[in-house]
Amino acid sequence: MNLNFWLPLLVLCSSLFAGLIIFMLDESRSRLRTALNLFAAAFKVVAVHYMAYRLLVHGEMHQVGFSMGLGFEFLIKVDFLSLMFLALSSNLWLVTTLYAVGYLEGSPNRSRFFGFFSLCVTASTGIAMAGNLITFFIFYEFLTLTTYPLVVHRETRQALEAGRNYLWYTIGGGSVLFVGIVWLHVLAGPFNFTDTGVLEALDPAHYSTLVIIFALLIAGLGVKAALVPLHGWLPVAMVAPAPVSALLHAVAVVKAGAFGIVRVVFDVYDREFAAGLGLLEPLAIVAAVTIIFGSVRALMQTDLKKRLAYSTVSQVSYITLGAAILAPFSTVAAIVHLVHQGIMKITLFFCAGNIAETLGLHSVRDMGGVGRRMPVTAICFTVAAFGMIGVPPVAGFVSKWYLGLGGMDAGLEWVVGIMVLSSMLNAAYFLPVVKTIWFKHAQKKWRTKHSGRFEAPLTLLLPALATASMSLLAGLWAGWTWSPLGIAEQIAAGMGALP
Amino acid sequence: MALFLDILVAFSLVAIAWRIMRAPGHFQAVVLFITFGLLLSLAWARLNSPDIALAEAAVGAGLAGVLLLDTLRAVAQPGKVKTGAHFSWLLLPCLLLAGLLTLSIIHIQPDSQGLARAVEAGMQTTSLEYPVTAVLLDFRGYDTWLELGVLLAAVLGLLCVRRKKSIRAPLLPAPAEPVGRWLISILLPLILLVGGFLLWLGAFAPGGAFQAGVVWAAGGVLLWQAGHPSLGALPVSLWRTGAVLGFALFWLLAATALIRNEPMLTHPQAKAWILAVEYAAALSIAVCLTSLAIGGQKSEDRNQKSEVRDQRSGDRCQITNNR
Amino acid sequence: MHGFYIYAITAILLFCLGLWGLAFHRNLLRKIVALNVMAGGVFLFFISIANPDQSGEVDPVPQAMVLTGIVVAISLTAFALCLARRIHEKTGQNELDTSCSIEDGDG
Amino acid sequence: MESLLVLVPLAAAMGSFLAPGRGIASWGFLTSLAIPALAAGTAMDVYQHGARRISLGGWAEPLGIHLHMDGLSVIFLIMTALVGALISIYSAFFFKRDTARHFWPLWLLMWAALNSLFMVSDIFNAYVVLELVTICAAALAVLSGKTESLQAGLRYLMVAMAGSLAFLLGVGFLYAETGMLDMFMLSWELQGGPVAAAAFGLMTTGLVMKSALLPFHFWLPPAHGEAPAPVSALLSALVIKGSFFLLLRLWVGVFEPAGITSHAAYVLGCLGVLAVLWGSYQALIQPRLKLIIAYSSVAQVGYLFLMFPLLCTVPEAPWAEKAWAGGTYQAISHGLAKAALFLAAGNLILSTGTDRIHYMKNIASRLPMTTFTLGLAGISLMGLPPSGGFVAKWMFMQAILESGQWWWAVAPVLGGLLTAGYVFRILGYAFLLAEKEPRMLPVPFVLEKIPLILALCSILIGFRAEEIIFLLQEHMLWAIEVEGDS
Repeated sequence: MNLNFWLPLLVLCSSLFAGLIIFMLDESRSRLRTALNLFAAAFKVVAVHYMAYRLLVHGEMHQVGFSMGLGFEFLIKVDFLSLMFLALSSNLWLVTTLYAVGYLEGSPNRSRFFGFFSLCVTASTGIAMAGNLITFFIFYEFLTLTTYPLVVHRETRQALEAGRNYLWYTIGGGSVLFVGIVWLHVLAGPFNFTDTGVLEALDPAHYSTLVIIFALLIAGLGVKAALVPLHGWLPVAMVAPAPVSALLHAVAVVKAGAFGIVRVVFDVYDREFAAGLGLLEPLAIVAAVTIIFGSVRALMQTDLKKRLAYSTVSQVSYITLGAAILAPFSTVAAIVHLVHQGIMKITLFFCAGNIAETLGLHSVRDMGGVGRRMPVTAICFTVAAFGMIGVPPVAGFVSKWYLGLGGMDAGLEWVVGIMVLSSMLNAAYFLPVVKTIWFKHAQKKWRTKHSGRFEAPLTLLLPALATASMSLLAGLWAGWTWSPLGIAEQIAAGMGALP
Repeated sequence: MALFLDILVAFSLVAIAWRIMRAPGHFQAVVLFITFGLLLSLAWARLNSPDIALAEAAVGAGLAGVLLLDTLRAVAQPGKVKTGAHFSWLLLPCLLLAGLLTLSIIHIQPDSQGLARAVEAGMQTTSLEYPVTAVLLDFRGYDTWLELGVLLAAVLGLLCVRRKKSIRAPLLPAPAEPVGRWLISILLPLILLVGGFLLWLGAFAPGGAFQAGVVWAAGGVLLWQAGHPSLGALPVSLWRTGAVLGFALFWLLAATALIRNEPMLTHPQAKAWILAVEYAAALSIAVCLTSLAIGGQKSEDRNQKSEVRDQRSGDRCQITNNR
Repeated sequence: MHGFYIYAITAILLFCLGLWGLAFHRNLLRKIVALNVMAGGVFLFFISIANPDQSGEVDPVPQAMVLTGIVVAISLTAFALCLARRIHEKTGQNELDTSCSIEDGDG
Repeated sequence: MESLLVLVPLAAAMGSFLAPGRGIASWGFLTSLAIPALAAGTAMDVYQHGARRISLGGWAEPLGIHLHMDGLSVIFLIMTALVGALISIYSAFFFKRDTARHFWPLWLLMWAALNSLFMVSDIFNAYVVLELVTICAAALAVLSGKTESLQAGLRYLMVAMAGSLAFLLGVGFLYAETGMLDMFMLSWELQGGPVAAAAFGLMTTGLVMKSALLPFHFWLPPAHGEAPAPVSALLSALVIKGSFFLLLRLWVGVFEPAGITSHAAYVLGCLGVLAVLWGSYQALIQPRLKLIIAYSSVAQVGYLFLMFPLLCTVPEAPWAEKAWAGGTYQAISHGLAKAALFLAAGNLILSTGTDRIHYMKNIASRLPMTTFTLGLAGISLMGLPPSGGFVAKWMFMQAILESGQWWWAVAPVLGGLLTAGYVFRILGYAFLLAEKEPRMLPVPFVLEKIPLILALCSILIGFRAEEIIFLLQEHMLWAIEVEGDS
């Protein structure tokens, strides 16, 4: 058995088959479903880590592919960048599944929910491992389709409205992306992702076309990455259940868009070539605008989940910004923030979901006294919020630090200004929440549903705790070789960005 | 003189066609159409195509006329004649089209021999002596086979619309005057004879399965019009077999070739084979055309009750089993 | 020689008149008659090319095709007339109801 | 082998006509078992040995009629076999006995005619076969006996008859010009010129009428929308493809070598784009599921016509392969997906008694399998990956951009968006909670699974394009030497 061939397939199929089997399960068999789900998720984590071990330590290349004729090739290939995203999505899938099991207990249509949930993870796994743009696009659209039933899961008019909104944005973006990808293939022929880009060899007469194609690609990916002005679907989609929001924001949808931008800039165009075409600066500006805009809008929200949503708009654009600055440190920042943003944001959503589920609180103003009633949740929330603001030693600090360094390196001082401004805004909308939670008293009686030994069901509590500690550890042990930062540095070095 | 005659026929054809389109009354239009059919067969006689002239006279003028008149009687709306025409301006584009097509007709070189040479060469091999019949039954037998299929499909469609199991013609009451019966007793044997003669003729001269079938079908229609009980007494299975016989023999011809590992429809050039197929085809054509002519009737016998039931259930196709 | 052009052009005129009649009439019976006039035109065209110089020699292939065509035409005509009658029985009309919104029926 | 593709359904048609007893559906079952095997055998044969012809009756060109099998015909044959067999099984459980008696002979006759049409080589034979398909299709369309369906059926019949007559007149013109009827011979013989152009115009118009391209699309939605579900599926998935196939054959095989296609190709392309936009827009505003699906057929047929400007304007175009692949994939995946959609709609009607989408609330929980089918087939229609529709769209888009005729890109891009609009309009209702629980009957097992299988097929063909593309590449039209074969 050739593991280099089978391992990526196993990683992909673990969640795919889990999803398909779950669809066929009867609604009432919740134990079996949970067991299956957790088993698949755990299996995936193990497989991904084993694959990471083989790749990082032994340098084995994992690759599966078949040609469909006429330059249409399906290719799954694991490189360092894939590995980052894979590790993120597999780990977070495990915790989110656990969380969702607790969150949705007793609600209807769970087979459907978990089925699509697994498919959704399959899609993001596929995005991570895609070896060329075609494969990437296949999984990218697959992701769109599998998240729709999750967004409309509650089956209310509002949810359907959000679902429709989501679809128009993403399918529209998908079409633009599609045109861009096909056009690129017409110009350059079939190609795979490589660390050095593939387009430099083209006839310079095509360069102006390449600029247009770049715009199309970024516009298509920017919808999912919620770049302003394409972010409109994200806050609306907050009607979905909390685990879905967590998934959307941290692992799957938004991250897929950002990951795609990173892929396009690094592995298709190559940063230096793109800079030569004058493409990076506009991208950086769009990202910067998004960062500030998202933060300002977050400041104006009173609903906690909405505030988190706008915060995502802002935070994900750090990745884009990092990719758009031609400096080694910002490259590292872009890659490492893929992971850091994921674990911090998912913690925040877990906590928000916990509070909403246990105490029925949604608005920021009502959160007084939560710290005393639910101390663990509140601590997790605080850690993640500090991370978002960029307080050391939480993970978020590392990303921001590198981003700022990169800006300085590239001679773009305004980037540092943006960092500072954004951090201040982050503080302005996160600190009041933290303050309310810890230092205000409850204003009205809580509608508690839960009465157990702990402040909330363990299935809701443990995931939050796990991700919060991850974000802390990722910051504390940033210097370790196999920490997210360490791997990001290796990737950057592989691209020739770092010595 | 010949040219003059041609021009006269051509002009009358166009004039009648124009009148058919413009006639205010439907009956008038149908009668004009029958005239049109007769004139067309005249044109074909002029063009040395007696087979076609015969067929057109029998079908285009005869059978189609009967069908149209019959339908007209059934759908007549007493007291109101509504022409209900619209889009008269479309005449202009249609004439434009005619002009364009005429322009290209000018460019046709009328000395092309078509496939006449190839047919002549083929006549050496085939066992039939008359070229048209040879083309129909041998060289292009596949077309004729599928044409029988079209005929069968039309009958099937008719049954489907009428929701009948078979054509059990609603027998009209016998004509009051004895003249009708007398006519039948004279005409019917004659019709049978003429049809048989045409069929026999087809092997070496103008005539053949189709013409014979049409003549027999005319006999069938006559029987029905006269209210003769014989058609109603025909067993359903016999009727079905008759309708499908020609088609089935062709199938057999095609299939046996496969057994001999030859291309479909290849057959030993024995006259008996071909004649058997031709006679069966004539019978099937007669049965199918008779069915088409009389099967469109609204059922008035005991089938009607079942038809009503069929309609009610037919509106929603439902499942009978596997619940 | 001239006979060929006379009949071929006549055939075209019949075809186009029939086409016009098909669009022009609302009455189903008249539409079906128009279709038959069209068919007559087409068949006339075939026969005129079978016999371009009106000598004795006739190409048998177009003749055979026309015979086949006549059977096909009468089959379709009979079926169409049957449908028209059925529609008349159901609606009392001899026209296709264009205003009848296809949206109303269920199923 | 290929002769059996015609002989078997014809035998079954006669059998079901002569013995319309209780076991009438077994004729259909037997045929559905035999035909896919035969089609696969023929496909293997062509795949290994290249295109081939057989002379019916042993009469060689130019006198006899031939059956011609190449990559294109084999692909359509397989599609017909697959879709036809699955719909047959569905129908066996769907129709009551007194309807089945009328359904089976007509459908089996039509199946034989379709198979024959996909192997056609003689233009007059093509006319006869087309008429056989037409009359069977019209008769099947009125199977329910409702007034609307009768009217729709008659309208279809008349349009199709007019189209056939135009086609037949075109045959006459070709015969007058060349004295040939065999397409294979014509492709060598035919030169340009006014007569050929007249034939070209007449035949194209006639076939376009039958394929329901935009200005002639008016007959399609009522005819397909009012027929019983399996019949709608057959009409939409297979019957339109028949005349389209013939059109493609004639254009690429006969008229393109004669050099008279280039301007008309742009016209057909424009009509195709308009059909995509108009059909999709109409589908967006229809209140009934079956009408949505029927208008979607109008739109999807439009995509097929993009093949013509891509294939028939520049001789030996380097992007021709991709246009071929795009068009064929579109035809196949549309056939599969549309059949799945109509059958799923039929299940909905069985269950709820209506197909008005306002009454379709909450079917996602009540009929999850049917909803899933609608979704899967919708994905293929939208051209989203991974599906056959996606491969089609991809190939089309590549051919479009490579050819520099970028304006055609409107159709796949905008059309895809509009398709997403109506597909998710259906699914949106499916997910909506009903105020009061609607009364729903359970749908039998087989009826629920068949559309699902069809929808899955339309997705799965997206994963394996190589063989199909190989069939098209290596054995494109007329890719055999002249030989006195048989």
